[in-house]
Amino acid sequence: MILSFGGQGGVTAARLLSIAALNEGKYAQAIPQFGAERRGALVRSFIRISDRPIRRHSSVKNPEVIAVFSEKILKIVDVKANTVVINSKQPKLENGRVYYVDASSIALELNLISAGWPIVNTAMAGAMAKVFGFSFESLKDAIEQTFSSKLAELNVQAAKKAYEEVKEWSA
Amino acid sequence: MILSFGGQGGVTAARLLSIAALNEGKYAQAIPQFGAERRGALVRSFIRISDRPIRRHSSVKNPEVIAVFSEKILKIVDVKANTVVINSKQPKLENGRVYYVDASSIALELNLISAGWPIVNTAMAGAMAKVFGFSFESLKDAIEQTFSSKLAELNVQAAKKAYEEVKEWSA
Amino acid sequence: MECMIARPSKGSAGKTGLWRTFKPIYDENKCNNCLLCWLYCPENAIDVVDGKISIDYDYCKGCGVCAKICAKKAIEMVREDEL
Amino acid sequence: MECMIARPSKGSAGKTGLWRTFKPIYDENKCNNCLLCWLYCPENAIDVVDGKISIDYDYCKGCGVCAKICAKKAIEMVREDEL
Amino acid sequence: MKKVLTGNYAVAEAVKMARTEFIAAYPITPQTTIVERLAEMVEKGELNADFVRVESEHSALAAVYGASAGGLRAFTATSSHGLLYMYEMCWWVANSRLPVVMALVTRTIGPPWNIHTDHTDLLTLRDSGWILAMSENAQEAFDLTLIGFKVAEQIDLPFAVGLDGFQVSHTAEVVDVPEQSEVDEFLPERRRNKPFVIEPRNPITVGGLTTNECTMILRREMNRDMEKVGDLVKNAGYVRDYDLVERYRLDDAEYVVIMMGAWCGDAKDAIDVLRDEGVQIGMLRLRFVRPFPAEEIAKLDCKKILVVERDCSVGKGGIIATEVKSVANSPVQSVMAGLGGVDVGVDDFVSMFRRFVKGELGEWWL
Amino acid sequence: MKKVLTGNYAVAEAVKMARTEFIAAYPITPQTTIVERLAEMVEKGELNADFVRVESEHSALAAVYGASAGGLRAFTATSSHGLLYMYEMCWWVANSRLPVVMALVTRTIGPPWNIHTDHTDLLTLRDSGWILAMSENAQEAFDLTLIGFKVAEQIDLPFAVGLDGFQVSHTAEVVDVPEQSEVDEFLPERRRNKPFVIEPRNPITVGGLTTNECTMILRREMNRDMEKVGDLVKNAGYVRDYDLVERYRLDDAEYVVIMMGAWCGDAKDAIDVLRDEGVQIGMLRLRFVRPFPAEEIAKLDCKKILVVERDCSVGKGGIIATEVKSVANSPVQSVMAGLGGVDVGVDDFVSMFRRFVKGELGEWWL
Amino acid sequence: MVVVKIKDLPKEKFLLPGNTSCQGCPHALGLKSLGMALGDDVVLVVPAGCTTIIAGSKDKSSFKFPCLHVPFASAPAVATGLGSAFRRLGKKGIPVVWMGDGGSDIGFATLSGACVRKDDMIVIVSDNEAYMNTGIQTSGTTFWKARTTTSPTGKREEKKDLALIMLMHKADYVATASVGYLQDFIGKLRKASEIDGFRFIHLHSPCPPGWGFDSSETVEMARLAVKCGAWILWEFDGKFRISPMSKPYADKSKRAPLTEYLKKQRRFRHLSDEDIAEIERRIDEQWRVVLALEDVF
Amino acid sequence: MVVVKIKDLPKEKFLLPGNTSCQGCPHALGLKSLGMALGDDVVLVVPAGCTTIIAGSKDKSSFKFPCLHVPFASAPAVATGLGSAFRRLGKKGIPVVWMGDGGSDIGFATLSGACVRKDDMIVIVSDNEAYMNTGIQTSGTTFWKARTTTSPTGKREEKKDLALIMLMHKADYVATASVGYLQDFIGKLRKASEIDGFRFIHLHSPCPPGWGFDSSETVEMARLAVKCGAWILWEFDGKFRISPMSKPYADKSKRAPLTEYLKKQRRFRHLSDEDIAEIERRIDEQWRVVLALEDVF
Ligand SMILES: Cc1ncc(C[n+]2csc(CCOP(=O)(O)OP(=O)(O)O)c2C)c(N)n1
Ligand SMILES: Cc1ncc(C[n+]2csc(CCOP(=O)(O)OP(=O)(O)O)c2C)c(N)n1
Ligand code: SF4
Ligand code: SF4
Ligand code: SF4
Ligand code: SF4
Ligand code: SF4
Ligand code: SF4
Ligand SMILES: [Mg+2]
Ligand SMILES: [Mg+2]
Repeated sequence: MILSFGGQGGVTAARLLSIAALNEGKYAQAIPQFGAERRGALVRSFIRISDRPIRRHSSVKNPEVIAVFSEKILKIVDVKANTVVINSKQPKLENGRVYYVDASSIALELNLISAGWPIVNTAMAGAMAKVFGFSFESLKDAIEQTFSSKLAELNVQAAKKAYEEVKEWSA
Repeated sequence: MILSFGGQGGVTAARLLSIAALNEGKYAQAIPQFGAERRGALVRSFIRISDRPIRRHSSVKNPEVIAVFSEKILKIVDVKANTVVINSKQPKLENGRVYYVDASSIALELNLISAGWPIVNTAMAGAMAKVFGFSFESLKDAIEQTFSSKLAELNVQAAKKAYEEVKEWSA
Repeated sequence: MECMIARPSKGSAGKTGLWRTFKPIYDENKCNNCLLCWLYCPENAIDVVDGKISIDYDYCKGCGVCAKICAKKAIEMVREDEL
Repeated sequence: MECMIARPSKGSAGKTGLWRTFKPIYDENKCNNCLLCWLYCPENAIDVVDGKISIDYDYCKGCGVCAKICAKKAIEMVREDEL
Repeated sequence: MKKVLTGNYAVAEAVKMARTEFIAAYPITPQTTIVERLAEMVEKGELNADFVRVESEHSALAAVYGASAGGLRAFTATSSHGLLYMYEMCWWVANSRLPVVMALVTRTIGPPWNIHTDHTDLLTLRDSGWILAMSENAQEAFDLTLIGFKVAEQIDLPFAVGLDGFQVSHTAEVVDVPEQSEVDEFLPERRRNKPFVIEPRNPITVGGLTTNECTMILRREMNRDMEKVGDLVKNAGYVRDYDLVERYRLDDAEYVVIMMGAWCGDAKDAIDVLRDEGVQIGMLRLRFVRPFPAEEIAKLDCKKILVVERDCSVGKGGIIATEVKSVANSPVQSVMAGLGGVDVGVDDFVSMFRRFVKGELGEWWL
Repeated sequence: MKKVLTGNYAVAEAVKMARTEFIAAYPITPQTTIVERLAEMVEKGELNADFVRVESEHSALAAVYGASAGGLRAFTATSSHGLLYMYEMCWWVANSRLPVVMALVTRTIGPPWNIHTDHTDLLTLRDSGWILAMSENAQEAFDLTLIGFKVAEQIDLPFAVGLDGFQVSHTAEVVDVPEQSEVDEFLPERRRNKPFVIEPRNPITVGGLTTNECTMILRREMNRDMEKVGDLVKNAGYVRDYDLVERYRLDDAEYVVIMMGAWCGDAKDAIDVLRDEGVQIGMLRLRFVRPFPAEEIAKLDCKKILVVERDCSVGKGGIIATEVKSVANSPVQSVMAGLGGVDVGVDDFVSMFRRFVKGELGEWWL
Repeated sequence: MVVVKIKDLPKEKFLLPGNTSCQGCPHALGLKSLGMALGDDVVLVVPAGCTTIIAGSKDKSSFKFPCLHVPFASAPAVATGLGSAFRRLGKKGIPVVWMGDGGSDIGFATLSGACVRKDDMIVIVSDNEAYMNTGIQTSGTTFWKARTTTSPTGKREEKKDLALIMLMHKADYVATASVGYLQDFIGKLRKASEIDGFRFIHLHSPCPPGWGFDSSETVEMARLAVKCGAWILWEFDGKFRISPMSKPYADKSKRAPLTEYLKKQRRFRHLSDEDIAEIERRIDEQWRVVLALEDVF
Repeated sequence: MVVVKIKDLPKEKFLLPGNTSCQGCPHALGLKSLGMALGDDVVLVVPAGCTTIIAGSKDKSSFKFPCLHVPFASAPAVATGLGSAFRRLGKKGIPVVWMGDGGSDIGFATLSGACVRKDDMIVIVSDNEAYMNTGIQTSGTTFWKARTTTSPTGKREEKKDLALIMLMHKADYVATASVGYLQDFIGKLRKASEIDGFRFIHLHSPCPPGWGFDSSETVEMARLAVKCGAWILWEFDGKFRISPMSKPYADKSKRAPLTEYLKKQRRFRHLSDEDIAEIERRIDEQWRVVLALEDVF
């Protein structure tokens, strides 16, 4: 599950990871939150990954991995899962495994900004791909399929950076 | 069955006779030709009269009585029934029983004209009421229910005249 | 499907000449061949034959438009049953 | 039927203050009480209290309209995470 | 008092006697004379109602929806393409639980253009939450319109009164019309406050987004309430008793015919003919399609059932037959007949029923 | 080639690969992304078609009707209220026997406004003469769109491809997309001359008044032709084989579940769970509602059948259950679930099926 | 302005005699003119209305053009699709929507949509000022105070001015016409056919049974409407112009007496003198507007 | 013209904070102004659109007026019914239809019908120049050349001029307004509420996500549209007048540069210089027409 604010690109991240999963020879599903999105409101997106074709289409109830695109989300959602990947310099979070990466800074550095928001989706996708054990190439290809060539390059950089920088947190 | 040209008032005649039948303590149905009428085109209207409530709603297939509102109709329709009532001075028609009345002249005399056509419906209704064995009062009441008071009077006169003048034809 | 498809036919409503109460009678002598009656006959029941008009009584409904429009009074409406 | 009927409630979308990236900070001293910010706040999140304005941060979405419209620059937008 | 009225005029008369307050309708053959008659009544002051000459059926039912939401007793009428054009509004009204009454003069859906009766149009409403009645004659069209207002307002579901185009709508028949005082007693002035009233200074919002569960609960409630309609009709307290079905010579019937609408009269005459020949045949006439009289059908204990209907669900067959089969405990045969207004009279029924009894009847009667 | 596509994008891709010539559609959630994607394809020159930004769904299907009558391969897409708004045109197109294809992204009918899936909208077409398919996932949405054009043009009936709103329409999944050359071979360029083409200087008039008998014959022909659709689907010659139904672990099944749409995947997972427990349960999935796979259902020889459906005919109950009961030779239980988009997942199905087997299941699952 | 001479008009008939139109039917006049003007380039799209009936029945069509019957509200959208087919398949022809004023009520969104898109078609609203086919009910264009079966004491709202509304839609061509002046109408049709895009003609069509006058007077009634100034003929083809047949009546003193027009019609028989004065006032106002528009567009 | 002073405006809120509107939402500005102008006389009728979402969900309404949600194409007709109920039951209140430009596409026949009948209501079309709720698709009022998801290379048709079209419908009151000038809008609402019959306001509503500009610039964008002359504020209450806020821009030299307005919006980023010149030409033409209409009406 990806938790993001509208405008941060959670849905796109889920799609990128599904394509990456396909590139890894797996089956995948990317499920956006069903309903009307508003810029700024909390959005949940889901990814299912499996070695076999995925048949079910119901919502994901107990996600194994939760990606948190903004620390502010922790104020409104009680995040609990096997694994959490968070956009943070220093996650303040009690959970089994926690991976973190400063996706906002990566995005800002590369000037990936829209309406004041750093667009952290590709950076976070990079971090998640790493956590999922995907090769970076799989994700890179997904980004290149999805974005126009100019944008793709920047986003590949962001993903790459996050892929490399993401770390497990140990308090 | 009433055969008339659109504008001659066949449908109204059928309704008048149904009300008259009700006044006679009978049950009745007046069925207009189902479909689009055009002024000038041939129109078929039906009346069913019975001592018991009438249940059926299908079209009338073998009418016992046919009323012919204009002699010109004989050119296009092959009129055959137990009894025929025709608007004519001198009917040229082979049939079992034929009654005739000069309804056009009655209407013209009373100035019952619309768009060049003599409106023969009440006169013909008068003739038919007589043939059906209705009292004139039953028909008079029906006319008075149906038309505004001014028109009613003229139409009662027309009906009355026809009621009195209708005769069986013997060639 | 065929029964939902119709093709051009005169008299789709039958011989509409039977609808007439009045009949237009044409007087060639009064006519100046202006063709207004031809242009304005709603039924398209007037033909132009050698510059003269000709009424198709099979279909003419007797509306009287032609008689009204004729400045030359070359068409007269006469009651059918008086013919 | 009841569940198809809604009644007036602040925060029908929750505490929309959380949507903010930038926060409007009001400087009473610069303000001339023109109330334009109050009139133009799309969220209706500005109240007038004793002629002064007061921003309801529970709901202010940080759109920045108030800051833009204030001729006195009495409202400044500041990044939330820099607060 | 006995009057000679067409089915359409009978409906208009009933709408007037119900002291309907709001009417919006759009002309379409063969419904038009209802609207014309009502317009005349309103303009002559015989009926104190607002009559709106809308520009389409969608707007007709939208206006009626607004009026009903605002608390008025409201009516519309249509046919065929008109119904299809207001179809979205039909669902909206039902799901809003507003007690609107509509006369539906049945007519075939085109192309080809065809103004004659057939019941497919009425049946497009069968899922939507409308109570669906189908009258056999002008008398029933009158009675069911009045009962419609009563029941709709009791249970908060809209009510459609079907009547066969031309065969009932335009056929003048003898109708027994009650006194206004009787109607007033049966149908008191409507000052609704349920399920809701939209009015100034009462700040409720109706129909907006909700949870998925809420939607589902609402549908379940509609379905549950629909099941109560049978009893409401039975106990309506109208001058004549009514029921979801009519039983004709059914007591000892080995063969049961299920039908609805105007041609049932012809079929009854045909049943009399067969009875005279010693065939134990009878009819269960559906006066309502919704709620579906499942119990009455399940109770039938006979050799076989014949469903004769004026509709076809393309790719499945007779619509009523499908529903009857889903609940009947006797074998069911389906016949589609009279589509597009094809005339089916007493003689047809006599031979149809004979063949049915002999087991020689096909699925299409043409 | 395998791609990750949402159901909606899969449909758009299929429409493109079918070399569709005319598209008119109106936005409505959750169908909108189909239209957007097609607009993009046309403007980018990936698809050589006319794309018309109509002002309503009624006009969308009207324009598609005109284009198809003029001889073009034409497509539209809609959902819920959009479908209801074009409802009149739906009947018109079917009765005109034009091979139009439409994607129907299922969505609940309001009020309350609700954008989530439920199959009531699709089922409003079940009488009208449309071939009605319902896909389980993006792959089927893709495949059935292509098969739709083929079959529709063979039999001259319009074809609607259903896909569950959001669950299929917006879920990105792996879809195996054939080569354009394969599609071209499967679906040759359409230059129709049947049932008719409207073109200048060919003075035919179509759809006008006829006899009642003509109307009835046309309906009978539609019904007859609809019965041929099963074979056409089976023999379509598409890269994958298709059938009106899917049989899942059915061979030895004592308990059979009948369902359609996206949630069948969850239900299959649940069936696997029960199978592991030793329960002999399987699924007959309806891939088509029209024609109704009556034979396949009649052939089921099992202890009991469970119909789980996302719809309700108010006053009658489950729509599919009614139809199944009308043809089944085993006892049928009906459950209405997931209306208004209420989520029903594997766990729900596991417990639902267990209760069904034990005979402890009610009619509503909520 | 295209000048049309009677003698030059083609003799081929596209509306065939012996159809179901009533005696003196204005639609029939319009349809025959359409054939004379555009001949077999025409593909008719006909929504429900009297013309549905006039078109024929069973296997017999009254038209020598192709004709597609369509649902009441759908005609311009259907024409959009047809036009696309003709263009893509390289067939020369014009989709011509022939609809009644009723069709322009229920189908006004459709009409407006096609116009805003500038879709390729000619739309003719043959305006007999009521729903005639269903038996004379009030429409948006029914004349103020006219009696119909749904307005038995006279309509209370003003006649909807379709042509000016379409002008404000920025249609590529807009004109008013009258069955009283068929040469003018034919000329406008020909002009319209030379322009690309969305073309609209509002045709005034007095209907004998619907308005209550003798079938012989259709043309006269149509002309009276123009002569008394109640119906103004104009044309916009990039430039707005009052048509020659109407031009004289800009001068009020040249107009025929209004009562002559009104009193001949049963639907107006109940009008009071004040009603007539009010109608006159409105006609004057309409002239003021139309004359001013000549300067604006 | 009713003059509205900020200080005199009521403090009661009819649009409640914490609703689902996006940051900088123009509908939100319009709706709060509606509350200030007419308060609890308002009964809202809302067809599908962004406002459906803004209105709230479950048991929570964002409005302090009553609000009835209705199908997309139906709103004015529903208001007709409601108005009848208020009148018959003696309840003081005004049915106010609040709809998007999309609602005026699909519902144009409904709108036109209610107007022609002069039914008692105020209709406000809050025009953000696209179908926003479904994700920015082209509508009839989308600006020429603007990019939307269904016109990814820019719309090819001209913006539909709703207000002038309603003027030609002879509505009882017609005005244009803008969320950039709320006092003007509030004044127009109050004026409209004093007139009987059918009243129509076309409100210009720049939408940050839909047009692609920062949420802080909604008001500025709306004002720029007026200042560059692309949106003209006017009012017809029996007499046609250009509103004071627009008056100066009749003089072209006083107008803000058009590029300032266009270049700030993502939907226009692809415009060529010729495109901009063409837009300017059209704006000049529109001014010519509107100024001329001031003399006509
Ligand atoms: C959706 C729908 N509603 C109503 C009708 C019924 N109807 C058929 S023709 C007609 C009136 C036509 O009036 P108009 O367009 O003015 O044409 P006219 O008959 O006057 O030539 C109506 C209401 C219909 N066919 N479809
Ligand atoms: C009959 C029908 N078609 C389509 C829709 C889907 N729909 C809902 S809102 C909307 C667009 C609304 O656009 P607009 O009216 O401009 O309002 P906005 O969202 O821009 O405020 C559409 C197409 C619907 N609800 N009903
Ligand atoms: S209108 Fe008269 S003068 Fe002219 S051609 Fe006809 S008959 Fe001759
Ligand atoms: S009377 Fe009428 S139909 Fe006959 S020729 Fe003259 S104009 Fe034509
Ligand atoms: S930032 Fe926006 S929401 Fe917040 S107070 Fe200012 S105008 Fe209102
Ligand atoms: S706009 Fe600025 S000056 Fe005016 S009240 Fe607001 S903060 Fe004060
Ligand atoms: S009613 Fe009028 S318009 Fe219709 S066919 Fe008859 S004359 Fe023509
Ligand atoms: S999309 Fe635009 S109009 Fe819609 S809620 Fe957001 S800001 Fe408001
Ligand atoms: Mg008309
Ligand atoms: Mg909009």
